[in-house]
Amino acid sequence: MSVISIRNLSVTFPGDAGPVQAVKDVSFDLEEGEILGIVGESGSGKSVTCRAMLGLLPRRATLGGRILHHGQDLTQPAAMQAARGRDIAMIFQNPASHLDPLMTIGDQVAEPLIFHFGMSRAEARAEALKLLDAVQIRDAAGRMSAYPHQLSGGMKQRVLIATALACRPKLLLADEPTTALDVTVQAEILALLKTLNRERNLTMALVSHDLGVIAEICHRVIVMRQGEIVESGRLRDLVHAPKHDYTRLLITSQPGRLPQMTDQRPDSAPLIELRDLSLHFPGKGDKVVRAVDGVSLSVRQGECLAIVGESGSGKSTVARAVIGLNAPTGGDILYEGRSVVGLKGEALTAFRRKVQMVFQSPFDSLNPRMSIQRTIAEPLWRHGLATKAEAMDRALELMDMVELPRSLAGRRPGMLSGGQCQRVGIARALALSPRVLIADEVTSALDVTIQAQILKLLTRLRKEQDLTVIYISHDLTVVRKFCDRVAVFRTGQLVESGTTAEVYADPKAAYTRDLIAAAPDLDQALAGVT
Amino acid sequence: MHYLTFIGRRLLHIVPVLIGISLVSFLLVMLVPGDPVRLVLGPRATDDAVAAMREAWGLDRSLLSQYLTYVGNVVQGNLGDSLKYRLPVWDLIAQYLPRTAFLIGYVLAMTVPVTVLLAVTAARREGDWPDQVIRLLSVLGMTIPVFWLAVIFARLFGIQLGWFPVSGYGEGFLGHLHHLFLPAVSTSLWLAPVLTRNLRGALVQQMDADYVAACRAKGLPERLIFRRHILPNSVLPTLNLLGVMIAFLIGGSVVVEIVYAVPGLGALMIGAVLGRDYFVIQGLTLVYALVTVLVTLVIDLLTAAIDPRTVG
Amino acid sequence: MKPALTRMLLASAASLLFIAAPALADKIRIGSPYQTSTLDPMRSAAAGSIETFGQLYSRLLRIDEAGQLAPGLAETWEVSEDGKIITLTLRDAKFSNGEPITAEDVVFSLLRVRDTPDSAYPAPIQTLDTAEAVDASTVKLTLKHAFAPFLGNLEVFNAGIVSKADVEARGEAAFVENVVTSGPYMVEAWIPNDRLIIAPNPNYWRTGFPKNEGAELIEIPAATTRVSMLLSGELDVVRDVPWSQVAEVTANPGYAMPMEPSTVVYVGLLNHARPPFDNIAVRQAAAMALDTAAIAQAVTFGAAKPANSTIPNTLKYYDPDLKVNGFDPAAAKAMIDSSGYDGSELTILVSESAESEQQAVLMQALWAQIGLKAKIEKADAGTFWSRLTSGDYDATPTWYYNETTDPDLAVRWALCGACGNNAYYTFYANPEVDKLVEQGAAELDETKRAAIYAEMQRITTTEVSQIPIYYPPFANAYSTALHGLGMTPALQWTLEGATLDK
Amino acid sequence: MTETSAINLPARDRPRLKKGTIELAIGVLIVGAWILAAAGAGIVAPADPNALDLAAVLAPPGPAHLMGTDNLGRDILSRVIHGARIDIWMGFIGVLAPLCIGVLVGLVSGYYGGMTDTILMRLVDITVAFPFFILVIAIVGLLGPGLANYFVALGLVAWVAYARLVRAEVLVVKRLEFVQAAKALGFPDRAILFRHVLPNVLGSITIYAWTDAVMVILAGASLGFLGLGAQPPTAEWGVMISDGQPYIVQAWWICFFPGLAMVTLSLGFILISDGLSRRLRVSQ
Repeated sequence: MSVISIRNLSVTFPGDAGPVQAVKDVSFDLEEGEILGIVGESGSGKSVTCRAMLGLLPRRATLGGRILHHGQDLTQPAAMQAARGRDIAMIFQNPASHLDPLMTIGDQVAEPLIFHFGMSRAEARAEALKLLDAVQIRDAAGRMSAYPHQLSGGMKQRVLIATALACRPKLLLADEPTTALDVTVQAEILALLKTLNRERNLTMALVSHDLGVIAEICHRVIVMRQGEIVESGRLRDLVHAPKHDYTRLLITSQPGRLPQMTDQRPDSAPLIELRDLSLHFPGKGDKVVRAVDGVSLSVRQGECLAIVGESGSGKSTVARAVIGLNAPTGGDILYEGRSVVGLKGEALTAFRRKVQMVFQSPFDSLNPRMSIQRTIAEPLWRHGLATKAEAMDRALELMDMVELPRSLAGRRPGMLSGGQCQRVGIARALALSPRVLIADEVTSALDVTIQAQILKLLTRLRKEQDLTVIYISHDLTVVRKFCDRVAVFRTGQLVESGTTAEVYADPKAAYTRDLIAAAPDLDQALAGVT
Repeated sequence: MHYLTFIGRRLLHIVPVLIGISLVSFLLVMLVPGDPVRLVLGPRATDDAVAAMREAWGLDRSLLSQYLTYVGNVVQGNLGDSLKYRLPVWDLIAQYLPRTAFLIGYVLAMTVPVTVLLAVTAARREGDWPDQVIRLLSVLGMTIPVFWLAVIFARLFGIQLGWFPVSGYGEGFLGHLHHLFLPAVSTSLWLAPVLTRNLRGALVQQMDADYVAACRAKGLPERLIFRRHILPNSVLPTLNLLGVMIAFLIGGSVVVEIVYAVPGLGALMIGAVLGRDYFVIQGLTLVYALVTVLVTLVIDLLTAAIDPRTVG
Repeated sequence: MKPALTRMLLASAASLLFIAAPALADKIRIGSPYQTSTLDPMRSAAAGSIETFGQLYSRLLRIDEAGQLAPGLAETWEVSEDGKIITLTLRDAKFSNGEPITAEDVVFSLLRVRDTPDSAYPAPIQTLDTAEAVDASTVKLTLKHAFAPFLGNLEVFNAGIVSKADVEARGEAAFVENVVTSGPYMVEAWIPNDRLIIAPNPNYWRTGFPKNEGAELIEIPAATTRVSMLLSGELDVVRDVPWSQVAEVTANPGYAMPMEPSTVVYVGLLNHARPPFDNIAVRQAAAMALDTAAIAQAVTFGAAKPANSTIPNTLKYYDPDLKVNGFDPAAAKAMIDSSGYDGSELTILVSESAESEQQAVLMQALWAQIGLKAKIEKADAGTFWSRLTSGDYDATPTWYYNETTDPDLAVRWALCGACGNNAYYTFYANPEVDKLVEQGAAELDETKRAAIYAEMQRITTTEVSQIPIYYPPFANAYSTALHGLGMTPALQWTLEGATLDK
Repeated sequence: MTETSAINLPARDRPRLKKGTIELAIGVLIVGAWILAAAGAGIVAPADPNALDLAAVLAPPGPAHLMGTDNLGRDILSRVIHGARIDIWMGFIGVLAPLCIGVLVGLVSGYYGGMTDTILMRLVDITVAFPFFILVIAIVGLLGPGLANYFVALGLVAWVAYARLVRAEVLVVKRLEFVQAAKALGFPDRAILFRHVLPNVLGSITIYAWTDAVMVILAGASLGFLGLGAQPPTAEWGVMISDGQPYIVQAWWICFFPGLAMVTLSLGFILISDGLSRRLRVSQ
């Protein structure tokens, strides 16, 4: 019996250049007790479809088709108002912004109970406490009067889940619920969702860009692209016999299925050495935040070293210290055997030409008010390596190198896709012909298909330019394919390091084992779930 | 506990500000041309008389020595005597502070409910005609000079219709309300639009916030979401602006004080500035600054009470 | 319990609302732009305070309704043959605190004005040599030399009698709280920068006066507000109705504007100390370029009379027939062209009053027609006075008034280069005029005096010590419910004789 | 700005409605018309704004004088048109001077932080503690009336708002990766501040500046009312309104038309500000 039936759903937004159809004629059913995965890249309409099911689209959107739930058409406001919160609930990608910052979490969880079931505040709070327990929040009683900003990301997502479950809904819509979370937390949340599905017979729709995540818990999957469903069916069938080209591309782009891109050079000399490096910052009150604490590590000439860890592990801070954006509070950083800590003036400028960085966010890492050609050219003339005109010419060559069409030269970042922006970032970093390239989560904001392309590009450039790469990532599957050696960080400390093959084959630290286990992987999931 | 440390920190913060203010207010007055003595003694005063008075008041001493005397007195709570009235500055200020405070209180009592009503109406019907009308009115309200409006109001409601007095402070609470009605309305007509625009903007922005979508997903009705979630979150920036505006009004009320002949602190300040009554200017700027700092403090504390994130 | 509490709260709230107002209903409410800045008659010579002093402190003599000198605190007086000794006999009068007013008080009050270093205006009694209390009710004043205007000067605002005992005991505080007065009124409340409330002095020597319950002297700087308050019934009297609103007020049957003559004269001061106005030809051209009739018409709508002499037209010995440097733009242009004026721009300094500003604008336009280029610089009162006194200006339209109808103080202030104020800070200095000033003061014969002052007017007007513009009346508006209130040329309200219909 | 993850469309596809276009268009039209009138005042105005005609004082609006004449017989229409020069100039300089100071302070303070920030922000605290209008009155009152001194006062006082605004924005922008990238690339601070940070904080400053211009003009008019305004015979709207007040019954046109001019120009400014903010989706 289907809990919800979508019939010919279409969603249109008014846009600068006429209306934009975000969802086109989409139909599917959700059967009771199943977990349906909806997968697709950004802009595929998967989130819009999900939000439409709960009437959460902006007012300017126009809706076509029907959403049937127990004989009621939810495109009608009255029917929707009756169903949402009670029968259908939803959790969101960014738990931080989906909680009211001014209200205690106890009250937020209790709120739907008061409204839908007419409970008193005390009753509702008692129930809320049970719910918080049910979503495995430690010290739930103590957390009742906490405010959202006092909780971690994973905790917030659990609170949102508790709120969604408050009225015992039949259907839970989950819109990228783990994308903003660390892998280990992601694994826990996914496990929680799975438990809820099993124990409460809760029907779910899980929207995600990550097939690995879908594979962990979903029974059935819909693949969306450009507002349309391109393919649907059981995941196993889909993976083994994709019918649509796009599905095929999606599957081959899965990190686990990427070709091995490592380039082992075990005997090269160390290029960069971290010696007992510490970065401590003053925190709230008298506390000290030990962002990096006594780390010793060396990066060898020509290798690709991965620095892996979850948020707060200090992996980005280390990278920023290497490049001189953060000053160490202890220890030393050596480049070719010479300390680069506290460099100033000419020496610093010279060092910066040697070590460059590519950043995480494709859009934020480019000045939105500067054309990409200027962006790429700027380092050249600012460092006095070329005149402005020469630099602009050289920028075009660099664009060729990162496979960007020259026709984009005059555009600003806002008019480019994420993948193109990331290529601009790489071209800019390479403009000074550095010897070391630090890549900080460069693919984490990109779709998997684009991620595969960028990794391929980096591999090629690494060979051509003889680059040493420090690759910072939370994604162990990517690291396994791409990096020669790996260093695992946790709360500012180095947990383990070694060649990628060794570490993956035989992780020494428990934490490393947890990380590897938690990483979602399509094939492992398929093997496990069956 | 956190809250107390927060207050303590804010209070400590005030000290250097006050020292800076005393110095600025002193220099402002002393370094500028114009002779207070001539204005006090009247045009017919002889040059000898002028010189004698300058000496008597220590105006011929060095700037530093004058500043030190001034600070010394202020620390003992003595703001000095008015050159013009030969009365303690504090007495003059104490006489007018309640009037200005009452006027501002009146203005706020008039403005805040109207602001909330208009902003909420506009935000809830964003883009519809009530929103358009409210936005247009608020733009108009912001562009009309207060003194012009005041003159017209005095003519219309005071003389033609005879509904309200055009001057004075009145006697007793009701008398104050009656006499200050026109000044308060004239000020409100300018203040309400400023606040309404701000609050409406915040409401509209918050209505798109993610937590609102989450509330809708919980199935809460719009009215409840608005009252319990959107409004508290939107009020913060407007509260801040209100603080700025109160501080502005303490001095900015001078125009209505003059048009409606309700001498308050503003009128005292104008008189002192034009009369070069040094010690009154200094005393007033200090008091103004102190009030501003206190208003800001109160607003900060209110903000902290509403928003747990501020205290940390 | 609860209702009782509520009732109690309500009752206390109500009592707060209706705190009994002091009974001000019967007071005459006078609105004026001028402020009372002090209650000490010695301390100020500025308009506002001047009016106040007159109501609080009796002088030895007073000006009666006909404008003649009449007995004040002094019942009789005698002047010696040579004019140097004046003996006055005091009447039996009391201060507001019930203490008798004695010759000691008189001597103390006069010498205080003359001798205190920062006394605002000692000029009127500068010729006083000694003052002596012969007995409790007889005062003997000895002058340095014969001085015709002296008796008149004893009526001036700062010659009011204060209590010696009280002032010596309390010092400046004597003029702040519980002020002891000798005039028709005493202080009920003084709210600086707002108003002075006065009540009848029960011990006032003129029996039957004051005829009213007192007055509120309310300070209202904004002219339109004063008029609005009058029209809405919040004032009974308004001082300085803007000329533009005179028609509006007089059109209303409830108000009268008698346009009492004043001793005010508007003059264009010229700075003789620097070019171009150090050149008499330029000054004369500047004077002849000004169409004073048109200026009077435009600014005062014809209320003021164009001026022909350097002194006010209400003063004794004013010469109405003097006709020099009359309006003649063609001649003025010719004079400018041949004067050697280099065409450089001059500065018209103006204080922030609408009337002066308009005069400045007209002055600028009329001068432009003869090729005299000027720019206007507006300054607030503080800056205006420091620039004026230091001679940092070329021309400025401004005004002065005279405390008495005798021209002595006026010419010392405005024309005399050797009397301490550089001829109203024009730096005009003609030794002949200076000599005439002293002669006029010492001369006791009326006809001879008249000739001296006529000569003085002729010389200064011809030499353009300053440009006379117009003689305005007082633009005071009175409610028709008021009777007997007016303003004397010496800026004194005839308040004690006024009555207010209920 | 709160982080909104509303719908996962790439930025360029996010439905950016041309909200605010109408406001912007009307605003630009009004302000443009005034600027044109001001620029061509010599041609547009029918008469010399300062030419006196004592034979035609207080003439009501009519064919000879479309907006009537004032008490000195000056043509109001010409004075209003020439007044546009003064008032637009006033709005322009009155905003630009504090804007430049404020932006500089805000940039330096926000970007460098630390001791520089502490000192500058303490200075801001002190300036803020003086009520704005009072300080302007004090400075203008003490230095003497006139536009120049008004600008001095604004420059001394009004920069604070810009400094705070810019600092707050810089604190956000400087964490953005493109600024980090510029640092990592070894660009000099000046280049980072002016080429990378500044252009990205200009949006909200522009929006504020347009509204601020209205404040500047209105506060200037109030100064005129208090006798501290432009020097006579300058045709400045605020002074014209305040000089015309006594004639409000006898000759309403003297203060009505300059008042209307001030309201329309301000309206134009605010509409531009509104339109911009709605287009850039920044709240006021």
